[in-house]
Amino acid sequence: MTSADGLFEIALIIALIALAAGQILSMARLVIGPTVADRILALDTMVINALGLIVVLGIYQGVKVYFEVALLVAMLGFVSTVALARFILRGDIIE
Amino acid sequence: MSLFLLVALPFFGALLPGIMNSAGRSACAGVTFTVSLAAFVGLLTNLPAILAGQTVMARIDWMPELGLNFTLMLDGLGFFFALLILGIGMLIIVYGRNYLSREDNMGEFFTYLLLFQGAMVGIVMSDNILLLLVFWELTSLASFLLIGYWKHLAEGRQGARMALTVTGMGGLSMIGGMLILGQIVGSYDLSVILQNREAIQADPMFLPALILILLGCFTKSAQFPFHFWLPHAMAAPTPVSAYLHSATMVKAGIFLMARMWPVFSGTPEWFYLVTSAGLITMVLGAVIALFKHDLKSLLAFSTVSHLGLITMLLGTGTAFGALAAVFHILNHATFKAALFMSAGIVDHEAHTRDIRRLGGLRHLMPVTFTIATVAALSMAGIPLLNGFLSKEMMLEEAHHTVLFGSHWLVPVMATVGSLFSAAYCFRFIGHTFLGPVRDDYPHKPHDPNAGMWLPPALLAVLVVVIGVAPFLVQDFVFLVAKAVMGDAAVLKTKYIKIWHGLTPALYMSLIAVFGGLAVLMLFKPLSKIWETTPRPEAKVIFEAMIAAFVRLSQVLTHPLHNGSFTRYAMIGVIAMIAAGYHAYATGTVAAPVRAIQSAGPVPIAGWAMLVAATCGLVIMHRQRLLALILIGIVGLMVSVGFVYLSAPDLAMTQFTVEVVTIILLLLALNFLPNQTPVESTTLRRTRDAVVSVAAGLATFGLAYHYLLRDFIDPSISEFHLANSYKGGGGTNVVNVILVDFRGFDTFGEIIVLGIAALLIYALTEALLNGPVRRRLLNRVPDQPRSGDMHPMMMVVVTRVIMPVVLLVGFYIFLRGHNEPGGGFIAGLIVSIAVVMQYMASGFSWASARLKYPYHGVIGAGVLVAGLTGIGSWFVGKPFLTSDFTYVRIPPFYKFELATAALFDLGVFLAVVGAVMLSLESFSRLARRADSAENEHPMDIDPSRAVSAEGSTDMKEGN
Amino acid sequence: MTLSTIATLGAALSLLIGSGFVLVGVVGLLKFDDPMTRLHAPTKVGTMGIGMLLLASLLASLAKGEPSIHELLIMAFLFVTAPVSANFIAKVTIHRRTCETPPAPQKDSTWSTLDTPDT
Amino acid sequence: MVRVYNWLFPHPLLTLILAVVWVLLQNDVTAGMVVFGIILGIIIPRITAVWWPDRPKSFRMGKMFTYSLMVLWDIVVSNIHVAWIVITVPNAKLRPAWIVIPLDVKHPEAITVLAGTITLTPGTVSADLSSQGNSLLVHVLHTDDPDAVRDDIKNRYERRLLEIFS
Amino acid sequence: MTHWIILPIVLPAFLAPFIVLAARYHIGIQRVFSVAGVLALIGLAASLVWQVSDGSVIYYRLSNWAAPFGIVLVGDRLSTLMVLLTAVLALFVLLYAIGSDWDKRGRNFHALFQFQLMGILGAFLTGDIFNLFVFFEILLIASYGLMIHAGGNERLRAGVQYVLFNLIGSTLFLFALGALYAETGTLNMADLAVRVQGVGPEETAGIRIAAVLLLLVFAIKAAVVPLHFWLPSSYAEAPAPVAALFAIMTKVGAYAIIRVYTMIFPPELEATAGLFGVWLLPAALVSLAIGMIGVLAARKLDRLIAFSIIGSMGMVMIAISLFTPEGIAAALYYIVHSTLAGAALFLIADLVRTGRGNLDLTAQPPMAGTYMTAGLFFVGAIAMAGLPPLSGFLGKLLVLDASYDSALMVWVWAIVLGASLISVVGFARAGSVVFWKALGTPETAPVEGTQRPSTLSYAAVGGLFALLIAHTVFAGKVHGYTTEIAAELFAHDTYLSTVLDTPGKLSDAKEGDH
Amino acid sequence: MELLVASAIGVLTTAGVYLTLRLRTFPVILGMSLLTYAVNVFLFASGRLTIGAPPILSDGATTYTDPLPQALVLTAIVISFGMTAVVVMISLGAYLGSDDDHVDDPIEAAGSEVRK
Ligand code: NA
Ligand code: NA
Repeated sequence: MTSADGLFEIALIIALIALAAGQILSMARLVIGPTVADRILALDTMVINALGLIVVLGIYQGVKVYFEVALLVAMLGFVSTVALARFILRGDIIE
Repeated sequence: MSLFLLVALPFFGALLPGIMNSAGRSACAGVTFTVSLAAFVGLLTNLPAILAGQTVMARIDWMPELGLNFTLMLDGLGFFFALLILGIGMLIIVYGRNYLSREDNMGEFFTYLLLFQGAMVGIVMSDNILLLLVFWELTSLASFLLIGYWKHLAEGRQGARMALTVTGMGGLSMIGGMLILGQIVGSYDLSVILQNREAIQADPMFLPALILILLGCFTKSAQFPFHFWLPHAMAAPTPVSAYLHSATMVKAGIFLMARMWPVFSGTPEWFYLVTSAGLITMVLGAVIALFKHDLKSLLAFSTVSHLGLITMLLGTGTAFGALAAVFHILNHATFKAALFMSAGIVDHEAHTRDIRRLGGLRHLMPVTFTIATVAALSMAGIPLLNGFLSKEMMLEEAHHTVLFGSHWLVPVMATVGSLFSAAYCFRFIGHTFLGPVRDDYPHKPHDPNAGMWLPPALLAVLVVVIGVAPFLVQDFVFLVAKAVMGDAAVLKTKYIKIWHGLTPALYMSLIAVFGGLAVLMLFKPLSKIWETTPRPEAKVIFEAMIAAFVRLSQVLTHPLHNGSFTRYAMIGVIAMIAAGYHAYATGTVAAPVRAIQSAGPVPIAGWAMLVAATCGLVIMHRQRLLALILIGIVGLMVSVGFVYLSAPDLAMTQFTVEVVTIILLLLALNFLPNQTPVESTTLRRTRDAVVSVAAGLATFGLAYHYLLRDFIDPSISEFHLANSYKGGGGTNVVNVILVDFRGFDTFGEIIVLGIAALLIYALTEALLNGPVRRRLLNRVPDQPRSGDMHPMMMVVVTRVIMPVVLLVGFYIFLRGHNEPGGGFIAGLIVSIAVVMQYMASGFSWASARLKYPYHGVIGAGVLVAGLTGIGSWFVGKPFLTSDFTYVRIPPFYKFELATAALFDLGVFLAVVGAVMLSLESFSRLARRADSAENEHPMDIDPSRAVSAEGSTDMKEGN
Repeated sequence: MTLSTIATLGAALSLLIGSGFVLVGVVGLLKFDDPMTRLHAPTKVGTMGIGMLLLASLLASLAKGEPSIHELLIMAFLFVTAPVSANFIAKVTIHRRTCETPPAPQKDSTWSTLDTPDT
Repeated sequence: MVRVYNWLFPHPLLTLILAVVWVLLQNDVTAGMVVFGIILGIIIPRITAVWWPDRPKSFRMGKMFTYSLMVLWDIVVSNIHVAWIVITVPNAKLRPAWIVIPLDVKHPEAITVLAGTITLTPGTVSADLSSQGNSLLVHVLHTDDPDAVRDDIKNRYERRLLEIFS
Repeated sequence: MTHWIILPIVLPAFLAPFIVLAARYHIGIQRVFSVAGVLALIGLAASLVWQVSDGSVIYYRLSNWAAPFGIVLVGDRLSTLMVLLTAVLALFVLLYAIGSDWDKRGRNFHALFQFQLMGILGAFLTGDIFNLFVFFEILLIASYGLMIHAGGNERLRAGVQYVLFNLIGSTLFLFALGALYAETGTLNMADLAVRVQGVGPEETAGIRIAAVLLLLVFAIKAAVVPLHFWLPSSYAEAPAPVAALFAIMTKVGAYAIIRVYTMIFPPELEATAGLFGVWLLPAALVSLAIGMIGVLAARKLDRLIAFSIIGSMGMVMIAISLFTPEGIAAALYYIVHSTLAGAALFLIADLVRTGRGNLDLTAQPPMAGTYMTAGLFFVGAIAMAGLPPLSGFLGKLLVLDASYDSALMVWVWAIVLGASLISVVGFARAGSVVFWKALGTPETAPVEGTQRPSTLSYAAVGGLFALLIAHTVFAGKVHGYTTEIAAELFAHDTYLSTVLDTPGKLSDAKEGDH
Repeated sequence: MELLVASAIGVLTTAGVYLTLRLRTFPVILGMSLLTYAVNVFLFASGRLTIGAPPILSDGATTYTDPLPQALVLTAIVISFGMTAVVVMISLGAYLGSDDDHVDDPIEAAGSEVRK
């Protein structure tokens, strides 16, 4: 193992911890609120963080097939955010 | 005639009266009579064999494994009873034809009567005790119908139910007794059982069997303390009473005691139980009968009393007692049937049966008077009538019987019983027929037509003939008595004669007759005392008991099944935890064999998130939208967990399902309250929490247990891993399992989805066409609504990414066999892409562009998947057998063509159809009547204003 | 230094930068005291953070000798969808009046979110 | 020939996007993949054509490309800027502001790209559109001079978009 | 390999989407196809029964993978009997639904009906425990649809509870399956039976928990107290033909218990010894008691019948939980009986509803068609209360006889006989109030919407009774057959060897069957 | 790792059961969803836990996680999705008809014929 690999390994672990911490902080915002917009925002942030987490996990575990998962999260993650927001705005999310 | 035919005749005959009903009342009665007559004649054809001392047998196997067979036997006893049943039955039919009025449905009546007749004949001819039980219960049912024949009378309905309840109870306990008996002997055939006296009496189960069977006999024969039902059965039309309570129904219990006499009698248990029950019944019935003012009630209690007499005789267990019993059965049948019919005539003519309103009928109805007097005197035990003969024998037997160590108990009781018996007989004659003619009868009585009096007259003649010339029936009675006793006892003397000399029995008899006269003289004061004496009214007690049982059952049932799902769930969960714990506690646990894998910060953080979101959800579940957000996070964390634990397919599915679920729940929440109010008490919440924690600990323990242990044998999935590529043509083993190894599960799974969608659609339709429609149309939003229904950014972005999403869906679909993905996920992706359009541009705009009938898409999906399965049949392989091949078409790289892909296409279609149909149904509910059909995808579009100056306001019109 | 080493180092750097931005984003999410300002933090910094993480993934696969570019696709999706999410959340804030009331538009009468004929 | 082209490529940009996405998805640039991507790029637009009734008539792809690069650069720069604000500026000293941007672009696509650009560039969020679509409401995280931000947006982004979607 | 055995599953699976696709708006065509499908099912089922009547086992490898790697269908005497019973029941229920126009009162009745059949038949035929779960879900979700068919608020509210309770059940099923797989590493029932033998005495807790959880799942389906609460309201509120069809659903639970606890966890298995004897029989006894007490307590006819179903399942479970060949034979005989009787009673209740508009057990003026309906009710009540001469009585005798050697014999007998009495009283009260008391009640104008039931409705009930009578008359034959089934279940070598020794795709041995 | 997964199952079950015992349909449905998560994870865990070895056959890999439970969980997810949709719809229908979203049906307690 070269020093670059070692560095990379450390960076990976730091990234994972940062992402995990990010999730926890976002969760805190979700719990605190206080407005519903904050909560939706927190969820949205957590989805994107989760995407990051999946990407980094893929690198960390050396598994490429997690790509599809990340792709799906990127592509569809906003749908639930939009749906929740639409619910607040209009009640009917499909009208 | 074959015994089968004999038993079957009344049953098949029972089909006729209903058919003949329209042909007239006489035709109806005629056909019934003919059936009975045919059976009677058929019975008589067996007389020579019976007289020769033979037992006629017939057998058809019914349930040989159980030992329940159609085994019939006709011996003296059976013949005797059959003769009574059919003979008196014919008389009753004639009588009934004349008795019933035009309003009464004669077809129905005679149908029931024949059913009853058949059941009775069946009882007395059964060789198999289980078969006997069948007929036994059938008599209960048929009598229920007969007693309740006048359905408009409350007394009739109550009497019928009471009779059914009491005799039904006896019948059920008899089932127990008979089964025990059969188990002891190893056969349910009477002919075998009767040969096993010693074995039965020595068995420890003898007493239970005896008690259970006697319960059946006592209830049926109205023995104390089950005597109370019989008088209330008098609400039935008189022909029914005359039939059931003289010769048939109530005699069934007596018959059975006689039938089982060889194996039961001679034991102290039998003696004490049967004799004392009979004795008490005899006295009690006689005393009550005296004070009854209703003619039929009087007769009913007299029946109770006489049945007690017979029971007592059987209980003594001596040959002489049995002989007396048999003889009295015969005599009682004759005079009692005649008496009932006479009472019926009086009722029919005078329109009352109340003795207090009668008297002097001797002058108005001489024929009836004669018949009734002969029969009543016989019942009173007056010499030269048949009742005298058997009563003498009874008293003789009583004289010799020592009960509870006392020599005088039985004789004195027997005399008292006879005394009261004489008294009510005299009262029957005196207060009904003698005395001056009154002018206040409800209806002016006169003798009826011959059709009504001939049947009792015939019986009266029998009463006299037997009374005067007992030797005529003596041999027959002996024959029957021998059949009763079998090998259990030997009849020594011939006793049936009118004069025996000055025996104790004669003195007792004299005391009874003159005492009876004296009691009648004192009737008025005695009656006053009787009326003022408080005594339990059986009917009231019975009704109260039943009411109490019903109330008890309601108390047990309704609070328990009170519609509280929360309680049901709670009980269910507790049961699951308890059963699981019991299984665990009674099992063994060895040390773990797998090492714990260490967890880094990421899993711990993920775990913390999951737990936090879950706990947050529990704490804040009352804010429903927030709860949805939190459950979204739980789902997200589970998805990430699946990624971490090497399950990309699961993660993708979980994530996409999560999105669709949130959309779905939001669509529903739109109609539901946004808050959950606080309704449960702290105590209740604490209780729920305790149960929940127990459940959580249980699943935690179970999961942890398995995670640290190995399979007992290597998993079958090793085969899947090894053969997925070779045999399934795919490298994504999960997908190969889904579409190939376990494709059948997937086939089922898409059907579940399809059904879900169909159901949701059907329910939406039902709601939209039902009373809810109005409510939906007038729905007022429960929160302020913003402007801009279809925001521009959303519309533009969704339309841009939709083709791309479709492309990705296609990619995921294609890759599924080798990489994470597959038809299901692709279906969800495509569905979400379409739903995005719905959300962005609205329902009407989007559905105007999506003309696929989702029903069809689901159907097509299921059919495609199914046809792929069937396709394998054509190459001789089982359903869903996959095949695949690699092809090369330049410039493409190697392509895999797999039938599994076709199957997956079916999955894809079904998923798309199902998701879309469901979501569409939900959104259809939300469409209010005034929802404008938007012709543009977005509300605000400055370019429209530029291109077409003027009407740019595309806002919703409300 | 081989290409692989450079890529590895680059990936490590990208990871650190990316996760740094992610952290800054959520810190902003927690720190700011107004819903509208909070909206800035994650939707922006997130793009950069995730972008760098994806770059790291790209470089890492390059380092392993299996070049991969599909990470770009994820980035593209995020770029397209993130503004929509932000737009909707902002609309919610405006609709719920949980922020300072925005000034009136210059050309039109009001903002579309507040343009509610049924209130 | 033109008709054939139009039939094949009702939306050439989309066809291109799809083909590129396909190749990216495969993570493997081979001739086969490209051809297949183009085939899909022809089929899918035909399926989805009903969804875009009023597409902008012209679209300058080259300019869009340079625009994208510029935005990318802006994102990077602003990211650092905003990160700095997040870390250093206390809430009390933060000066958020609403700005109203009167729009000259009229095409929904153009407005959307503008709004998206504004949101993607840290420090600004496009929050709402006016009731007739003629103004864009933008929230700025921290600024002393809202008008300058507005002018910057109009000059730097909207002007270019007007050219792209002409 | 012939495809007979899969046809009962595939046929409705195709028919249902076909009806949805082609005949969504044509009730007449739907009816024709639906009836034709069920007739075909009866034919198929009869042929299956005939094929296994010699004791052989039909076996079908789905996707051609050999057990235990793929899913297999297995037809033995037990499963084919249940298939035949279902198909025959379905015919009369369907005829009733058509005769009474119930199928017109909401969408998709026939499609859901076919799916329901598919689920039930699949559950009987599958040889794979997870596939059993899938078929349970199919039959459940179809039953949800049928239960709320035609809507109405009471029905929907009852439906919510029905669905929710079954969701708990499905969750439990998955827990049980997870535990089972975690312990054994297989899902095929025959393979499970073999592998479970290898559980050593040193660690039995895992397999015991798995076995018990699975039993509870089936007990929910079989409505064993205290897991029966879902039944009364759902059966009472379900449309009559649906409730009648549901009479077979409780039997699915009973079937699964018989199958799993004679084959995988037989009574003689050391690892799971002493697990069910302690409480299953008592629970069954309580079920019988609760059911029949409920009959007495009921204030509406439909709930009365629903409780009688609980009681009859109690009888079935008493016989099963003896876990002796005699007990199983008795249980199977009783299963056939109570399915037919229960179904008929629900249909009769609907005749009453049709005639007088409600099912309250109160005196009301005579209804349209009262005589015919009363007669049918009388027969149905006799059957359900276990009075002679119908098969309920014979079944009761069989159960009592089989329990003679049980340690709880006194309890069994006392409760069976006592419960019979209670049910007799309950049915007599109900019948007397509904049919007899009516004649003493002054006539009023007929309630709006009431009518004389159609001839086809009567014929459907009559058909069920004809079957019941045949079940009585040929009781010896049927019981002989169920005795053979029971013997086969306790000596299941043929089953195991057929399933486990037949090679499939990529098996080492060559395929020998085609 | 095992402890985390097992305790997550336990926590999800606890919350699921608690919400299932609530009085209104919406929380009960949420409770069911949590129970579904719990059981899906449990079923998944029945194949034991493996990190970084997805069941996608590739040339270099020698160990794979157990694919079978994953396939089972997929089936279970799909089925419970259908079930959730159905129960949501039915309870919505029940609510719309009576303006009452209690899961308990107390009318029945009063003797079942009161409900008219
Ligand atoms: Na709401
Ligand atoms: Na920005």
